[in-house]
Amino acid sequence: MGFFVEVLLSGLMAGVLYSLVALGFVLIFKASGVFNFAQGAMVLFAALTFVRLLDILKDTFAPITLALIITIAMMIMLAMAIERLVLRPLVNQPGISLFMATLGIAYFLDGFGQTLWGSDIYTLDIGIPKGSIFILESVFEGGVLVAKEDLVATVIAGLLVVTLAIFFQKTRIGRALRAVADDHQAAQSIGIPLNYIWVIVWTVAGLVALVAGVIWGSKLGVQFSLSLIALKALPVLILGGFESVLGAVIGGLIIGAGEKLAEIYIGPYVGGGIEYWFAYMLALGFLMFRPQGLFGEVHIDRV
Amino acid sequence: MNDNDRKLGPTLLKADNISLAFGGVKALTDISFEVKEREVLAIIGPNGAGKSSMLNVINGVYHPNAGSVTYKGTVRQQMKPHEAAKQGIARTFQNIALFKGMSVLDNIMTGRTLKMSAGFLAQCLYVGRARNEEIEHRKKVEEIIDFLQIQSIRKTPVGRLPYGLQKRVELGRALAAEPTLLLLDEPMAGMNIEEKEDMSRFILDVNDEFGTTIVLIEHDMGVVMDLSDRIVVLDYGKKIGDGTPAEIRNNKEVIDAYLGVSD
Amino acid sequence: MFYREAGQFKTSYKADQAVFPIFQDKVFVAIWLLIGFVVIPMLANEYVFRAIFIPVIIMALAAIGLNLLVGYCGQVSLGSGAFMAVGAYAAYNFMIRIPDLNPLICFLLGGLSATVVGVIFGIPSLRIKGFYLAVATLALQFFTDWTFSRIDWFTNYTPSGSIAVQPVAVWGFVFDSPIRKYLLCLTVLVIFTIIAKNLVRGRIGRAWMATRDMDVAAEIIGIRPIFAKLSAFAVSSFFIGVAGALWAFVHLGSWEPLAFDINLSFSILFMVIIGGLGSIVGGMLGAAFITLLPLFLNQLPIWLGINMSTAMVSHLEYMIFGALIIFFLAVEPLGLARIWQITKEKLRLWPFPH
Amino acid sequence: MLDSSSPNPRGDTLSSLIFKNAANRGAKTAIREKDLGIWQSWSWAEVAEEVKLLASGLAANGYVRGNNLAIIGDNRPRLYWSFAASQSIGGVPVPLYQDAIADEMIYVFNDAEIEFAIVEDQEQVDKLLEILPQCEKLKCIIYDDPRGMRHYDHPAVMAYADVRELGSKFLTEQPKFIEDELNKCHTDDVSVILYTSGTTSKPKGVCLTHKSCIEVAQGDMGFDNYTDDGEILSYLPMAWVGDHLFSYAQSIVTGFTVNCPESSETVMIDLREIGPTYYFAPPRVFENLLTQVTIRMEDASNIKKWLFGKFMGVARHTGLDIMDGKPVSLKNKILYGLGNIFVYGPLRNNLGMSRIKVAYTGGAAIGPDLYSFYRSIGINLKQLYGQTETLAYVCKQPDGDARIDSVGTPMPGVDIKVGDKGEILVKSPGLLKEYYKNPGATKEAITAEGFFKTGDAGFIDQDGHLKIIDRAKDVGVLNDGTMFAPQFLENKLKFFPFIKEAVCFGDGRDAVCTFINIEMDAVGNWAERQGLGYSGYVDLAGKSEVYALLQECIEQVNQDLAMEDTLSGSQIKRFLILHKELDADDDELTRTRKVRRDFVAEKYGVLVKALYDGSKTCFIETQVKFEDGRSGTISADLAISDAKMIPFNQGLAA
Repeated sequence: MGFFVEVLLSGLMAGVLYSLVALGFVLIFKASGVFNFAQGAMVLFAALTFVRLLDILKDTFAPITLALIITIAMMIMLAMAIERLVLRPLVNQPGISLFMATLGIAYFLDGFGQTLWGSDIYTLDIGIPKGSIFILESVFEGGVLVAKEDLVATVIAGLLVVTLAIFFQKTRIGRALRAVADDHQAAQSIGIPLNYIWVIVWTVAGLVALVAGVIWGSKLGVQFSLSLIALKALPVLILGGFESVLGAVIGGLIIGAGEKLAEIYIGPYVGGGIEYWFAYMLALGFLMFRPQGLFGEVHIDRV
Repeated sequence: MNDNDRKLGPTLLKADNISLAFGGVKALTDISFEVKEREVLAIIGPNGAGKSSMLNVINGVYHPNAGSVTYKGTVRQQMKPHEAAKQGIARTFQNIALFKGMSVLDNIMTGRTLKMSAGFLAQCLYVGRARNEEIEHRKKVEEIIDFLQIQSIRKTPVGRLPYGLQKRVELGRALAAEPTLLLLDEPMAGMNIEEKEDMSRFILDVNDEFGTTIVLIEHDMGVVMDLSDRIVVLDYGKKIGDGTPAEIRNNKEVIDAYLGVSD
Repeated sequence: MFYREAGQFKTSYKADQAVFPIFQDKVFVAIWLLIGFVVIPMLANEYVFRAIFIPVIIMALAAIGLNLLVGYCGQVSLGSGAFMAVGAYAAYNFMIRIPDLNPLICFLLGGLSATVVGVIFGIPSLRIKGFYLAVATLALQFFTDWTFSRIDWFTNYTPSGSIAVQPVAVWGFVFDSPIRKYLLCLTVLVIFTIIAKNLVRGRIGRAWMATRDMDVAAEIIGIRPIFAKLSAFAVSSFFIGVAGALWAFVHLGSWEPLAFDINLSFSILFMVIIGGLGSIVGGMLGAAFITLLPLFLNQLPIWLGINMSTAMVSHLEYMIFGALIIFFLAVEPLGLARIWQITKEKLRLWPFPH
Repeated sequence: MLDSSSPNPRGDTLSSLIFKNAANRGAKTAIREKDLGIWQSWSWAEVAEEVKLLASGLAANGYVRGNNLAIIGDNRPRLYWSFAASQSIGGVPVPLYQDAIADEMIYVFNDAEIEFAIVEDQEQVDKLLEILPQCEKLKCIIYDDPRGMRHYDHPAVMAYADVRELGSKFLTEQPKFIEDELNKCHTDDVSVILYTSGTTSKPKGVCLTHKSCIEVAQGDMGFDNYTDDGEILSYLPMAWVGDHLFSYAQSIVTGFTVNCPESSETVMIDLREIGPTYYFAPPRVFENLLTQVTIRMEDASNIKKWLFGKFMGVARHTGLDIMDGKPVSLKNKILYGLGNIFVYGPLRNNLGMSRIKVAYTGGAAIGPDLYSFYRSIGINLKQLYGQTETLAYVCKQPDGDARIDSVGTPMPGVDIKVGDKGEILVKSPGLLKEYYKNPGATKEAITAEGFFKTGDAGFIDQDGHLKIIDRAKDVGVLNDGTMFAPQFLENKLKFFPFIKEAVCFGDGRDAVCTFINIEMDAVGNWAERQGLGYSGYVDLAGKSEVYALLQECIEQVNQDLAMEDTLSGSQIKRFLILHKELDADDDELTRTRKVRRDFVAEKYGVLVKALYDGSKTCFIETQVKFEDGRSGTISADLAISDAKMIPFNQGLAA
């Protein structure tokens, strides 16, 4: 039983990170209807920028803070550039074109990041404690082994999700973003410039990517494969619904836990490695019963 | 009008106590009416009265929560739209639902889908039945194009056409199926007087030349009174009137609910 | 400018519904066929066949296949790589497990296997739409990646997991030289193009397009969505599956599961989008563009005499590729086929602008 | 080729020639109609069969030798066959303009004692049923298109298909009937009666014989080398002599193919599809086409504009010579060849004129620019001259010797004299037999020596070319004795793309003044480019900018006039722009769109008065009929503007 909980917990903690990436998708999809495939590339780009800046600035008085500020600035610039160079020229194009454009962004960012910062594997250490501890010793015999960094990551991710939830529910900009999601024209008519909102959304998505990148990077090292975690986040999206922040969180947890458990308990019978696709199959099976995702809205076709 | 020499046939369609609700919101409550063969029946009522929902129930887009529809003597609770099409029910839509990426010709040609039967392999090779069928049905479609006088636009993508013509093409697509029952959802919405007159003529001609039974929703009372043999009035999902244009014009409840307030 | 349509009137529906009703277009197509089957084989060298013509042709086949699904039927799929893989591995298994089976039959059986998989994975399209469906098709991609690398039966228990095959031989004729391979692929492409064109201009094609443009209206007309969508998945996967078999047997010769990964899926989707949704010729143009662009970008520094590390070249290539995609989508979202169509229209109307 | 069952094709009547064609070139396409999206075709053999069936059907319904048959509708194969059907059993077809008003129709029906009418569709049937009470003899209305006719149970109305069916029954009973009837027809019999839309009097029925039709068609065929593989598009009214000669008689005699457009809206598309080899159009059509070309080129990219301008320049100085077969320098030949690839060829193609061997215009004067434009881009456009009464067979421009200021040389068999007041007198194989039941008019029109008085003033120059100045009766004098040829001035004005119609006054007055109708398309386009907003025709016509534009045009005409001795005194002094388009429905134009000058002068008397009394503006209210038959009034305050007049022979200096 302890082992099961241990697997479950590690799955859930991985799931939190999936949620984080999925959150970036959701934000952008909600506000602009763009299915942003470049979210993974943004994670890589943010992490790469941050880790390399950290290296460059290591002799200054506050390397982490400085690197963070500069990285954030870069993510804002990136959001602005995307709004100006991609979204604006492509406004009113069908969703598939915009999706393809984000694939273009992904290619560009992957190339750009590595051209700028190199393509080696960089270790990222921002003081997140390493090592593992036993928890819940009182409940299970022998307790449950968890990695400290996973715990920290979970806490950070959790905080970020709460922050975003508050941001969306309580702040003026957050409400504006929701208005955009509901009705572009209505949003414009209440005087919120759409372009401005796009920049904000992409910036926020960039910051989420930065957090995800830093956490994953410190765990696995900053490397090209970070770009691929976007693919991990996709099943989370179909499970949770493209437009639901809560869905992204819960979907991430389900996927994270599900694939770990499946790998451990089913994997051995079919040759292992099912982590690779299990999330998708889980999501797909789920979709067949709830096509709009966990928290998506049912659309009635009016004719 | 040639009402006098037109013989209405037996009942083609009968709606019995239809009720429909969307998540607690009642769209239709206990609606019953019948349509005779070769009749032109108009359904009128203010916006949100449930007119479109009624059409959607008839051709199977919505499934009523209670009640049944009897069509050609067969009672049914539920039916898929494509099954309705097979039974000879065709319709047009309030907001034009043409296939934007296709030409006028192809749009109307889709209306003949159910009449085509060439096998897959023949279609791959475009030989035998597949090709003969295309030609045979093209001829039918051309007759409709001729009927609706849209010869000059037959190869134009429908997206490029003005609104009035799109409505006409949509009617053409519905006619292509050679329907027994034609449902028209606001066929004249957004048209100018001239276009309305044309469309009215087409509708009467369809009824007259092909003997098609027509159920239509329309807001323009002048048009409704001219076109229809009988009128059903809905208000807030309930039927408040059913009779000839003359009867409806003098129905107090209808006047209060609808005619009085609208033009 | 070159069109002289006055006097080209049609006295039968057969002539009016011809694929190329205009005489000049017929000539134009004939010239292209002549170039493809006679001129190129006379002029091109082995490298050009191997690096350019063969991959472009096979990819064009795959792109046409995907375009049937995405462009004509409106169902977005990110699983083309998987269908190619199914086609390739199935063809391989038919070949090694049924002795003396004609390789061309094996390719077709490979395509049919892809069809079966395509129909199964097309079932979700009946319930889900748009990007949900696109992501769902990724499931197939990952599932096949895993299947062919983890289930050794499919690779006939080769220790490395990679497969190597002999040159294709049909009735004693061996397609071993690039020029022979080229002609084989071109012939397949021509045949499949004709089939694709026949399908899209007939009832099935109209059913697909109707489903794409307005599925509710299509159903009310009597087009069953299950039929339209699954048939699109079936035909599309068949095309892609055959392309996969050709890719593996004719182009690669030896391959491992990675050859059909998600990047291939994206590439084919790019071909369709850049080439032009809902256009057969678009698939070909897109395939040529997306296949040649990296080659071109790769060669550019050499031509310009700039010394650069390969990593750097590869990164720059990514950047430029990405930027070009965006640029393209912004300039002509309807793709190369649209540009082609506009050019043709301009030539027909010349000297008038409209 | 003759089989025993087919009537003996003697070949001296039009109807028998059809059967001869059926025997000689039976499989060749005789006629096509764009219907249901494609060009439905009938071979000569099929046409002969159809004619036979229809003729028998008519006979079965009581149509007998000597009956006239009214034919009303667009150009349709079955209506053309009606001509032949009636002719083959000794009847006479009488085509009517389908847009003729009820009074005109009633007049013709009664004048020609019409009992049978074949019409195109419901619209015509309704029209005839409406006038039926006033047409004493009319007893049978046959319609071609059954659309909407389901509930017509009027005893006089029957379907073409039913008549044909009846005919086939009739034929089984009397298989030799048609043959016998054909043999009874004589080449000197009247083959058709074409009613002229008189500008002043009631319409007169011009009786033409088989013989004249056949001889004229043969003359034309020899003159311009028509062959039986030619194609023409028949889109002009069937009641008009040009169409009857060209689409009916000529087709039968030569054996070329007639193509009927799908509808009046699709004529230009159909023209492009067919790409006729022989083409006839009044100057108005050529003018509209050129206007379209100009307007469409306005929006072209600069490169295209440059290319177009450049090569049109080449065409201007070389094209005419090439068309006329004159020697041209090698450089110009090459330039013209390039132009042919880049501009003229595509242009001809877009106009549907790539295959044209010869194109004609006539019926009105054609502007020199217009005329040379078409000739210079390689379209062999020629003028011809003729009237209904001469079966349009008087003069044609010969190949290689086409001049803008002449209507060509006399056709074979034509004799021309110049009479009083310069009136042209013609003796032609196409000369009418008589005016139907109107010996007085016949006598008045034909001199004792057998010459027809054309009513046109003109002269024959030293090269034998005929030049027309004006209607003889219209030529007038100003108070100072200067000669005033109104139509000549009006034509000069109408050559400007901005001017649709002009009406000049001056006879018996001190100076020339004119009404102008603007060409809405061209002026509207011009206004848009100037950034000039307008709400409609009346508004646009009243704009001072438009007045200024037209003043320029008029002053240019004055400049031209100043160059010519006799006409320099008749320069235009004042003008106004009319607030409405002159319209045949308001009787201001004839059905062939000629201005009824006297009627207009009377109707707009106030305006004419204002032109001459020096007023700056004038208020006018006019009754108009709309297309749907309703009528209403439009009113406007019209401005009157002065134009600069140029002294004689200073035209160049100015």
